[in-house]
Amino acid sequence: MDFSLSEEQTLLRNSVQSFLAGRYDFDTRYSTINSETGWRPELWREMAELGLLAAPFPEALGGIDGGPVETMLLMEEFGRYMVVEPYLETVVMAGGLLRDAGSEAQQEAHLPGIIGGDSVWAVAWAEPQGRYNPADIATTASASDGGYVLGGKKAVVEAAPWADKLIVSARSDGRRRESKGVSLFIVDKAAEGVNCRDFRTIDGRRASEITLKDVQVGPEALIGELNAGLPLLQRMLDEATAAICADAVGCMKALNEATKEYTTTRKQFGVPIASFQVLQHRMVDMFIATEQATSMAIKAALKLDAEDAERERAIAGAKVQIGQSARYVSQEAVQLHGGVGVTDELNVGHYFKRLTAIARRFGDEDYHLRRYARTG
Amino acid sequence: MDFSLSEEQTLLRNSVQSFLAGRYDFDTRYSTINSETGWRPELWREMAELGLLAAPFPEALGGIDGGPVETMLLMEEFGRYMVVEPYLETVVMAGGLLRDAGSEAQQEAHLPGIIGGDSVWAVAWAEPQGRYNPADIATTASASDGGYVLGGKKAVVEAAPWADKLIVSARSDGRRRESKGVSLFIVDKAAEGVNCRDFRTIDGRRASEITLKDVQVGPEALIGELNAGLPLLQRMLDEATAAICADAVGCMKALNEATKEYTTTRKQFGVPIASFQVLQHRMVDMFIATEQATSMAIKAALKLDAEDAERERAIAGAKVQIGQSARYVSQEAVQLHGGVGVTDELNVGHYFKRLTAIARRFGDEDYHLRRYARTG
Amino acid sequence: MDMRFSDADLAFRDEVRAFIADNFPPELKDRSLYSMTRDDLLAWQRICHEKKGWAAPNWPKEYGGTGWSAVQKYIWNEENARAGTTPTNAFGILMLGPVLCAFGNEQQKEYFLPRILTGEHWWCQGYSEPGAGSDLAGLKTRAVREGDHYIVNGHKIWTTLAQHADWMFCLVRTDPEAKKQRGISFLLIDMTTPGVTVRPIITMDGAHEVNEVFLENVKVPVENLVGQENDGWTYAKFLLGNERSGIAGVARSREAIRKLKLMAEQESVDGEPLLETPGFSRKLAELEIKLDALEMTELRTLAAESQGRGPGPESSILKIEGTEIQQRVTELALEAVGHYGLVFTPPGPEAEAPAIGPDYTRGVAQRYMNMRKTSIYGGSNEIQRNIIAKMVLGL
Amino acid sequence: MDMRFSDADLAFRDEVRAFIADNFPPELKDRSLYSMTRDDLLAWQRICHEKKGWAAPNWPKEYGGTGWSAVQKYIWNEENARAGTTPTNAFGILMLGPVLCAFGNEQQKEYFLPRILTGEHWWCQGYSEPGAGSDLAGLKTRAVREGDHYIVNGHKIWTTLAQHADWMFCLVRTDPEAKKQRGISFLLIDMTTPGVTVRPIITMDGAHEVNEVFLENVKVPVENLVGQENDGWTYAKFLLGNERSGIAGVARSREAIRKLKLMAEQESVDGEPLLETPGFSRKLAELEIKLDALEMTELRTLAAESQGRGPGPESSILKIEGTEIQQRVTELALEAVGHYGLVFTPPGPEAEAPAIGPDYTRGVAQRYMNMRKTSIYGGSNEIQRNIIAKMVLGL
Repeated sequence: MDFSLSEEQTLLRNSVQSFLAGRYDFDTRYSTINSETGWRPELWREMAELGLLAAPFPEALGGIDGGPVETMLLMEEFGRYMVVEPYLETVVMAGGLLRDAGSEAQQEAHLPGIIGGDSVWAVAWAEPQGRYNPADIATTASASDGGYVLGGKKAVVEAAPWADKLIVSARSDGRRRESKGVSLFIVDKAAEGVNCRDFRTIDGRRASEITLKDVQVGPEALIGELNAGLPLLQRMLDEATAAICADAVGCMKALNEATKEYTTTRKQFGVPIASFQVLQHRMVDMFIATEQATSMAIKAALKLDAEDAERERAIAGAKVQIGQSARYVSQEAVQLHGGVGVTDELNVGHYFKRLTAIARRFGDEDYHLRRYARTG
Repeated sequence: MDFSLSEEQTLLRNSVQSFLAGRYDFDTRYSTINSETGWRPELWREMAELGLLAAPFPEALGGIDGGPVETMLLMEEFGRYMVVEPYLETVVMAGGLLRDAGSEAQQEAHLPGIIGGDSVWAVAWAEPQGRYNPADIATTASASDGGYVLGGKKAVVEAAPWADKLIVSARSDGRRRESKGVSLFIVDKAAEGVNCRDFRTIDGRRASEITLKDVQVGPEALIGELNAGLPLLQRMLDEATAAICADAVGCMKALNEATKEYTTTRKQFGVPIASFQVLQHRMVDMFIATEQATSMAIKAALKLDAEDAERERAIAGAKVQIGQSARYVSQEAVQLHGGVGVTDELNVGHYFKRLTAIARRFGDEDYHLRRYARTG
Repeated sequence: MDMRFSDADLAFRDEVRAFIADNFPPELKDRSLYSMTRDDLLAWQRICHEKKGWAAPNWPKEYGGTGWSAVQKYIWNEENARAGTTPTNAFGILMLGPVLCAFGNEQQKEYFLPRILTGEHWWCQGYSEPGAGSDLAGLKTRAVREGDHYIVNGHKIWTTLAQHADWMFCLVRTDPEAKKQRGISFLLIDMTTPGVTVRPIITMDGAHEVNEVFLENVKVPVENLVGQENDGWTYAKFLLGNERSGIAGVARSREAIRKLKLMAEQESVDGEPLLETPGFSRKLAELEIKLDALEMTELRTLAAESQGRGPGPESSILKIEGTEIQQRVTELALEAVGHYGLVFTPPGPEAEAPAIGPDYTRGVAQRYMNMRKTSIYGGSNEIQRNIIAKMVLGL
Repeated sequence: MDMRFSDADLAFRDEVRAFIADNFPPELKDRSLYSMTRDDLLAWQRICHEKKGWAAPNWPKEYGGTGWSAVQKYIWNEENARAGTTPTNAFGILMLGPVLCAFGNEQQKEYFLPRILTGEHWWCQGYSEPGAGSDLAGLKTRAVREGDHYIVNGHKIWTTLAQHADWMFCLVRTDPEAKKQRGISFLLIDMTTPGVTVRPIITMDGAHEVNEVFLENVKVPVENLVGQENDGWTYAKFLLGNERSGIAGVARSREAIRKLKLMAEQESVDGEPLLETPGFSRKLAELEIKLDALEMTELRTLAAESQGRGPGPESSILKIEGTEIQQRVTELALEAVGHYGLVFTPPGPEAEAPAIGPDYTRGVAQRYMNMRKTSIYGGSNEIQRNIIAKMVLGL
């Protein structure tokens, strides 16, 4: 039993820390998220050069052989700086699917682009009627011309406005919400019939509502076996969930530091407000909530390779804990900051929004509570 | 709109207050609940003489024409002093059923005994398998000899050890949990086949597990119509619920006073512990919880005569609020008292137990939350 | 004890309800305050004023108010909330008006009160300062008497809708030597006076609702002093008392819950309406019970007030519970809309485009963010707890 | 990063598990501590001592302890909790033993340590006083040196199981002039000394678990002073540090939840097992997740400790969260048993009679009451928050 980092992991963390410290101050981020594009492609390329986009891939595929712990380390730092670039979508989600289930041909065709920072991906798994259930899919895939034709609607596809490639889940067989019959396809965003309505998300990122109308893909677009995509999707969503749990931990730690800094500086009634015992105890509860979230985020990462039920339970438990901690810490941080806490001019409100977004990505508290109870 | 008391109501409250102030100090109560019998029949007789046992009955039946507000006033004071005598069971529950649904003959036969303090009643409505659902009845009543034969098991019948009469709910028709087919019977506790196992309750009172084996009752034992007892029972349980809500309010107010008294007297680190802001805010939250409980207890009393759905919703909402407030106030009062709060030698622990008991009588939070949601 | 309204009050309620139904412009219903123009915001007040003389529910009749009883004011608020009308302009009508009625001189009353009623003057409130949040008495804005004028220098913050304002009522320090709460005066400042600068503060929901107001050598005629110099704290406290009434917002929360239920009926979880899932329905029931309790507590306060016992510091309960409920409703709405809670709709042209998800998802995330302010403003909920601890519990 | 135990630790776990299975007397399983006799309470310790030399998991080997690593101690605690064995006698083994090992003189070690191991001596703790709850340093019990003795006068309270005790380790004030935490000494008092009186305190669950101890001109030989006169505070802090480890009680809570689930499977709500009702299963899941998080936090602390970083003030988290979970389990159990939560089973003969309701309902209400103490003792949870605020957050 050992929760310390290896030398390589420490190096990785240090390098991403110093990378972000120099490039991701509040003002730079602020102007980025308010710009036309909303992200920094040039920074993405620098991240590729630094090897960050290669982290979770085996050396044989051009990666650096990192695992869930490496992803956790990176995501925590991304959380701390509220990085908007699509690491989660491109590297963890799409990259993870290709790594785990892609054919050799698919890996050869696509991983170099991801690792090299040349290609941005987004995963279109959710649908308007389906809430958080990845099996609740109305998008269809029918065999056609040796390939498939896709049709349907995908909801809130994060990072899609920046992407050139999509992975789309569709029902090739079975009824809505049935486990079998889900398949995953690689779709060129520029393909005919792909229609995106782009919008901003509350945490300063971009997403799209995507309509697919008679989108033709070739047989090489299918990831894994036909009709057997749901377990792949679920496994990948769990990995993504573990990753944003670490992201949330980074946000919460930063918020706690900001709150301490503010309350020890800000004076009212002639003394720093941190001297009020009520605020002290509330900051202690914020600290405890963050520690418990940290524990569960670590557990989630370390259980990603366990068998299905154990993995699901660890992920569900972590997401519930992170949801509760994020809610408490973000609301209290704003409250303890008072008026300035609700402005757009201070990082506190931005962390608040980021944590609010994370709390509902890949399923909210209720969704994961039910999942946890089911595996109990 | 007016929440002030009438002159008569004020008089009633004053009289019960001075009655209890002189007779119900902590030590007297303590030795009573630890005595063999566990209550004070002589005090009961004094309560009768004072007219308290006549409160909720019409003048025509020998009462003083009080309504839910009078019951609320009395119960709040009983709560404040943690009165163990069976006012709720005898007067509110059994008396209320006889008043609302008893035949003239039943009223003439039994109400004078109740009002005069000569007869103590208990209502056996709950069953081991039925939890809080009064329709979940396995006890049976079959026609026999012009009357009925009862058989079954009744759970935690409060005040039964002190009672000479019981009102028993039984299924005369229909399936378990069906609304129709429940009937109510007056049963002499001394009747053959009635077997009581007596025990103490956590709040210093007494109750019995009652087994009924071939208990024969006459036709005059039936209250109301055959098979139509459930609405009567439910209405009565709502009235009883409103009454213990007021009881709980009395307990909470007393606990808040005790906590204030203790924290302003007790010194630590050289100052009264009430000067610590954390404890102040927690006492404020105890105060708010008590005020909200008070509001809902009043609403419950005032809605008892509304039509069924409105009444049920008000009662269910009140019971949920009282349950939450009682839990918070009782736990915090003990915590703020520290070690002495958990001893049997101080009233705080006794209020804690009383509130704990009230929180689950006539249905706990979950039961009433479901009921509230159903009527929404 | 009786929780029903009197027949006269019920008749009044019917009159109010009918008046609203007949006169409130439907296109203004439930519009977000900060996406409305100044004229939009004033439209309903003007209709009330012109048709009924009902613009100022809390002013005495002699000054053009309604002279309503506490119960009538309550009913008015309830019915407006239920119907989703534009809220009464708080600063002119609810706050300054009563102060002028009580403490203003004749010229001030004559000049300002009618202009508040017609909406000719839009008022904003210059209380908070960057250095003094809940500690209002620590304010630093200085007013120095020079002849017929005060010269005002200072910096106000959180000034709601100051971008629309013609006038600002303002707390300034006139005696820097006096102890904290003494030496403060209550000044009326024309926003067009040279030296007054308004800077928008954008809040995290993207709204321009509050501002900073910089005052640089602003010349304010002495006749714009309300009451006595250095006695401003008295008027400020009087005003804060008024601000707190109605803060429970019971009817608005009730209405918000009704809409929340409509949303939750349309959202589904694995084919079952969200509204009927045990987790959500439980949270909803808990919230409604909290609101039921608050409503009864407010009615008890109101009944006491009707009998001449003014709303005491217990009204801090209404602030605390009321704002917690308002926040909770928006939080459950955010939960209800699922993925679409991530959609950010900035104010401006995009706000008019079709919603990204179902119509009811529009602006849900923004409302959640916006409501965070409620436990901070008007005396933070921490300050309210301090008040109860001291004034009610005597700790 | 790796949350798995090493192979050696896993082998140790198997050994412990087998030893417990083979040797723990089944009739003592899960018995309530305060319905057990002194011999019952010591039985398991004696078995461990005689068969394995495992009576003192936290003593160095040279004094008859096990010399186990932090992970081994953790495993030992876990396995015992899982099996429901009688908890280790806290006062002799866990508290005093390490103090004597570290600060006692040779005679004290030689005389007392073996008698603690065999259970010949039962120890109790004389720390708390009526005037000083969480403010331990305010203690008033006086010890005045007269020749070869101290004469001790004072009043101790909350003395757990003093009714069984042969000896008490006790904090006394030896220098009344010194500042609070100086001038305190650590004395060992024979409970049979004239002037020692034990008065039971009955707690609200009806149990006789704690006592008051009155000390009236008690003559204590100077050789019963531990360490240096006036340095007792050092030893007391050392001891409190030991007391806190293991306070998370994860394995015991896990076991309690397992039993709670069995109850909730048997209880039914309108025909459905309570365990499967959405309300209850939700609360249970929330509790289990809280426990999962605490377990991980404890493992992180443990891993840090194994690498030589001692458990810092962060261990206050374990106290706070651990006790809240322990309390919550008993609260849910009380909810689970429905009406039978009203049954009070006083200690004594009645406790041996058949349960009033189903067997699993026995004592459920008492456990709920009894657990209230956990957030009060061992430094109240408020004090723990103060510690974190000061020592960890630096506020």
